[in-house]
Amino acid sequence: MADHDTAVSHHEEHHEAHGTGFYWQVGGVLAVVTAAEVAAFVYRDLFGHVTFLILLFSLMFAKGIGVVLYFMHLRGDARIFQFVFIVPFTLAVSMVLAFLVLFSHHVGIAG
Amino acid sequence: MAIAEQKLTSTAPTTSESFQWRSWLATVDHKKIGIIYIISAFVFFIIGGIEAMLMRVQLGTPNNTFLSADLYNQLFTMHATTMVFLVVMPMNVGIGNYVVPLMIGARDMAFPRLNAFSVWLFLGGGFLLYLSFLTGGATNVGWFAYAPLTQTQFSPGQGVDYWILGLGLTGVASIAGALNFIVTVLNMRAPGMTINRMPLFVWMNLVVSFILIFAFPTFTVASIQLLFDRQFGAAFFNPALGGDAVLWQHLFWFFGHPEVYILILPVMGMISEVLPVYSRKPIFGYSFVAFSGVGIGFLGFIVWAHHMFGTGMGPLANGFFAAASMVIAIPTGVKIFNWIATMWGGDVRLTTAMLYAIGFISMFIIGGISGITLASPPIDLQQTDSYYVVAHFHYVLFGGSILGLFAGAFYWFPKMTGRMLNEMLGKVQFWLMLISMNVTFFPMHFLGTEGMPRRIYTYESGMGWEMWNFIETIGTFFLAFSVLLFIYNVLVSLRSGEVASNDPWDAATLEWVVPSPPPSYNFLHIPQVTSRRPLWDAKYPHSTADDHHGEKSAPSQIRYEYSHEDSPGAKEIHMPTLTYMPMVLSSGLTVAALGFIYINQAILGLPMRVASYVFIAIGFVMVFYAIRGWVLDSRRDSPYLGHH
Amino acid sequence: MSSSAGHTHHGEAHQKPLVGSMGVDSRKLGLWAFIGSETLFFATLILTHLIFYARTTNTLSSVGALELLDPRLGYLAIELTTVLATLLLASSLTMVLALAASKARDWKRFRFWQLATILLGASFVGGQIYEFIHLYHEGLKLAPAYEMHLSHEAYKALSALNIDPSIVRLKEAGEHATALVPSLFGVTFFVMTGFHGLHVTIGIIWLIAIYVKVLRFPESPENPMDIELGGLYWHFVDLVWVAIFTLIYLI
Amino acid sequence: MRKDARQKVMLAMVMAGITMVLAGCANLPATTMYTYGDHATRILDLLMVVFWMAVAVFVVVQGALVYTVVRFRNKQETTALPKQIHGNTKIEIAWTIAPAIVVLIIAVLTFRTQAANSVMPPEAIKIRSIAHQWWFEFQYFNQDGVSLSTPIVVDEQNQPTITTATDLYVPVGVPITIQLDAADVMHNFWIPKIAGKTYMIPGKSNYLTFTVQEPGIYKAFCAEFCGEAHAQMHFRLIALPQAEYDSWKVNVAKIPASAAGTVQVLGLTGDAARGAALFADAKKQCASCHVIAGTDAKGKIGPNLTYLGSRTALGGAILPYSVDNLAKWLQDSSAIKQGNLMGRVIKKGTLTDQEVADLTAYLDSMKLSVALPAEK
Repeated sequence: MADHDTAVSHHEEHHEAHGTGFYWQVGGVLAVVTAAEVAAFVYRDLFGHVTFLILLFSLMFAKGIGVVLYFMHLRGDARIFQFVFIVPFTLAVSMVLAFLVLFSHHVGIAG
Repeated sequence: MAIAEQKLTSTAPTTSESFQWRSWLATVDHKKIGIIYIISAFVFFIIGGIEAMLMRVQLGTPNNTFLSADLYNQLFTMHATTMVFLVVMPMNVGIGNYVVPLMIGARDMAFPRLNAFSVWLFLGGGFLLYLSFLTGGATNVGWFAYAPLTQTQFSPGQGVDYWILGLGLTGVASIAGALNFIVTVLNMRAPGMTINRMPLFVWMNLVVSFILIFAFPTFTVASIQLLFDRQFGAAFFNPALGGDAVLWQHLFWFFGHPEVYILILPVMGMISEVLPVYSRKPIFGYSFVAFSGVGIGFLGFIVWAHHMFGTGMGPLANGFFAAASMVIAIPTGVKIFNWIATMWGGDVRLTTAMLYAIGFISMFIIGGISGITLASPPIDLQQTDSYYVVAHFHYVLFGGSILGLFAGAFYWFPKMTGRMLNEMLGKVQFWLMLISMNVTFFPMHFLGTEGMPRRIYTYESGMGWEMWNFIETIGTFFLAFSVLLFIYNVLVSLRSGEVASNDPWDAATLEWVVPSPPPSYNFLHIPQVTSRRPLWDAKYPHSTADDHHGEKSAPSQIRYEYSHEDSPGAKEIHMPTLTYMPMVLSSGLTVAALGFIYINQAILGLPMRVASYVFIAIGFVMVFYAIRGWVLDSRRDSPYLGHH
Repeated sequence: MSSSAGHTHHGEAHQKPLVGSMGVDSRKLGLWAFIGSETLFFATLILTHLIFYARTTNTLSSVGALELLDPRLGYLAIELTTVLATLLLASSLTMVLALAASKARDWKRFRFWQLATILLGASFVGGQIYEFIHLYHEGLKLAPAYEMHLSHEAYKALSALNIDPSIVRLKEAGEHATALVPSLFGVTFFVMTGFHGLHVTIGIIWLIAIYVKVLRFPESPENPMDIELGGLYWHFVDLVWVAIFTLIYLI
Repeated sequence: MRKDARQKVMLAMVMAGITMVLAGCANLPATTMYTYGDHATRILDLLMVVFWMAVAVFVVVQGALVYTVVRFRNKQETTALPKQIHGNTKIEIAWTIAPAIVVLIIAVLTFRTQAANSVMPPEAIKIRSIAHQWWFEFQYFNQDGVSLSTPIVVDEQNQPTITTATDLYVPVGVPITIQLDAADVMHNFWIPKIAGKTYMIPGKSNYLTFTVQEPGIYKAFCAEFCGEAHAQMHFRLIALPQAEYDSWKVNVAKIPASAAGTVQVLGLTGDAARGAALFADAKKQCASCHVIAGTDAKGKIGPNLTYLGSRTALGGAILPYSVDNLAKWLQDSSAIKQGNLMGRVIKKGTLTDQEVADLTAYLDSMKLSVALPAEK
């Protein structure tokens, strides 16, 4: 936490002012990724299940990262915002994984 | 002269001549809001205590018929719900509300209206929870409400729905409050009050606020899903229809375990403030104490299933959660050792607050040790759901949280009211409470190892449980008496207690710079902080030798402020105006929630449902009216538009 | 939403209003923290859905009926969803353009993009309501079982498997054959997407409020921050849909 | 005053420590400190190690606390400031490592006990227990031997050979695996002297394996709150020598001899034959909830009443078995056990005293000759 003090010097509206053209580019990329996702879904028989999952997950994360970094301007914004978002996000992902493991199979012994 | 002014500006409801309802119902002052939290939490403490005594009377003798089974089940469920959600949490929030902005040199919380909204919504939730006693029985399924007992076919009636929506409201209130604390602590600190100079109480409030906003959503979702099960025929937690009973346990405890740290960490923060002051030394190992708090907060999220060793997760999963749980012993131990080391070599003054702080450590050691045995799955399989676990959490929650809160009460009462509590009475109360709590709770360890299951409303004679149960019941009466002593002490001291100066304890932190009680704007001049103990260093410029990290700092520029509402310059300080909107908003939500409880109760027939729709409609009208007014108010106060 | 006493904080010293000891805007910090909390809210909803969906598919594949009765392939129209996802994504773009316009104090352009965002959001909600009604008539309800209409071949194939009726109950009424499958798919799907839709709706109301306010007080210096806050929340709602779209509709 | 009060507290705590040990030494009906099953014994062994480590930690830390307070408390109001020490990293690291070592030891011991307690030998005798609100049902099968991959499934092919309630009969000295199921809500299976708890979860099967080391009758409870009468949901574990268990298993599977004989109860003479007729009478509703082997009573809601005469306890093991208690139960069961299902149908006065006496005679007439061991 202490290192966030370095953010004290930070000031608002300091993330590099993107031109509207840049946002259009990001939007275009996100649209392409979405198209790719749908395409992957339509032709999912072409690849093995695992490949399909890996592909879709990476595409999903690419999209999410695009939105968070450039539309929500987390990139280059105050470090405290990154902390306040990334920590719960990591927690949420770990929680989902932990639950999926715990519920994948009921062992049946209290041990 | 200062004293005369303090009388004028006293905000204590019972002493202030200039008491008007509006100044409380429409307040956005963090100090008044804190006092509302504290008083209502204390009232709930009395109620929860009465519930506990009724239960103890029932268990005092075998085959007792003082209470019916169903009433007993309602009582133990509401006792736990009350003590967790309506006593310890709001008491922490209340004291934090009052003290944190003062400690960091701020004039209010970051969002004063949101703060008022939280307190009124918390009261709305408490109101719903207790309304259920009058509307056909409170919830009787235990405070962790294991599925599928909560399904309508096993729990007909609305008790569980009241519980869900009541806790839903308090949950929203807590999250709003936590967001407020996070922003306040991070963004409202006085110049020079860097993160690693914050008082440890502030630190712990920050940690707890993060735990809270990360842990509560899981419970919110689970209880919404349960509401859908009961009201709209979903089956999330109903195995008969393909749901999963264990899923509820995982979701509940993923919230429920961090919740216990929400209950204890702020109190640990209070202890870390009280011990140094009465030892006249700085806290030992500031950063270790702070970061062990962070560590406990983090670990709290990966140990939830140690409440569920018996559900058949298998030795591997149990082993993981056991190991993670045991690791918590390390940061906890570090805290305890540092507290002892803080007193070591100090000038220890055994005031009542100090006695309570020491009592906290002593009792918490016992609760922590019994926690270790419970963290070991095999041992847990014998001890869980027995009175042993009841003993354990009463040692951490009563011996821990409650004793710590009394330490905080005796420590900050002068600041809040301008009067000192009676020390003599306080000490008598301390020893009475310490001894009677041990008489009440320690035998529960024996009962647990002797096989007495928890949550039983009666037991047959000849099990060998009679003696201890009887002793415990006696103990509760002494416990209750010690609480009565405290009430008497408060009432007397408010009238005729010794008048408190700004800094009656020779303390170190900023809340003791301002008058007792402080004016609405707290600080006439925002202090410039240069060290961890701004006030102390100002008082003892030469005692700052061996400062942390060897950083030799010039003493903070602190002036005692004998200021009050009409001090010169006070008029220039722009504070947000009174508004009823937060209260209207909370009431609206409460009314709507009351409507939702009956929204789909086919058994109750059409009239009830129509009534529920009407309630929901009224509620939402109030909500929208309040939001509109709120927005307009905040515009009126908007800093951008300059002062008016 | 709520006002801030932050400005009183640095009292005499005239500093940038609302910028506190973290060097950031208090409301923005609060909103980010709230978004962090919401992340766990939706994670829990999604996780519940995944657990129960996996359970359904396990049962179905154990009786060899997965291809015929997989609720996702049986109900969710990927075309519609793709359109919805695109709408929300586009609304994110228009939102950020509106913000850029407001920072450039070009209120005409701002009004255009803000309006576009609101309309796109509204059409998303409309599409979702259409989807819900459609699914409901198809036989997917807020109930622990779904009823799937079967083609004649599918019905023959299923009855050939002679599955235990406690797992899948087959019905044939004249032309129409249906399979009743006990499953929480409908329950988890409606609750999860419903709560997302609720968030979108709140977002729309918020954006409208901002639009009106900016219309009335174009010169108010706090407009950019108000817009940025509404935008942050809006992007987060879009972010949730990015996850739901992939995890629930595609995988 | 402070000083001796503090000594009192210290004394009280030492006393408490001692009494805890003493309390452990008393062999009470349900204590976990006197064990007769391998599962519970392993747990007790582990607990004892942890307990003494805990006592050591308690004495050290509590002692350090009290010593510090006593030694450094301000005697006369001195104003001299104590040395302002802010910390010492070496010490901090030391007392971070110390508790780490302690918990490491406990963790290793824990894992060993877990491993031992999770073994399910394939040759174990397999019994199924189903928890109901608020009583325990037990089913025995021909197929013994169990592995996690083969849970008992009751269907046309596989019907239990024996179905009983409240009394769980097992042989001594051989491993037994109980398959734990629940019919309605969540329950928890606990025989304190034999084994730790395991949840009984509707929709999921759990397994508990233990070996009883001594013949005896052991008290057991439902440990998870399960509704109104949770407090009165008990059962008895009856551990017999192998030979007696085998003969019990053979005899209890037989159909009871046709009802005959009388008993004196409520000052009346109950006649078993009349009772049998009453039990079969549809208007009396007994048969709609209960099973009695060899009769048309096929209700599955309540416990199986075959050979009720040789049960050791009634009503979820809250009344010791006797014709008087049986009559009391039939007269007004909800007075004895609030909320129990039968009480909602057979209320006070539903049956005349004569009918109660006859039914008592009938149910009591179904007896087996079992040499019951002593209560442990």
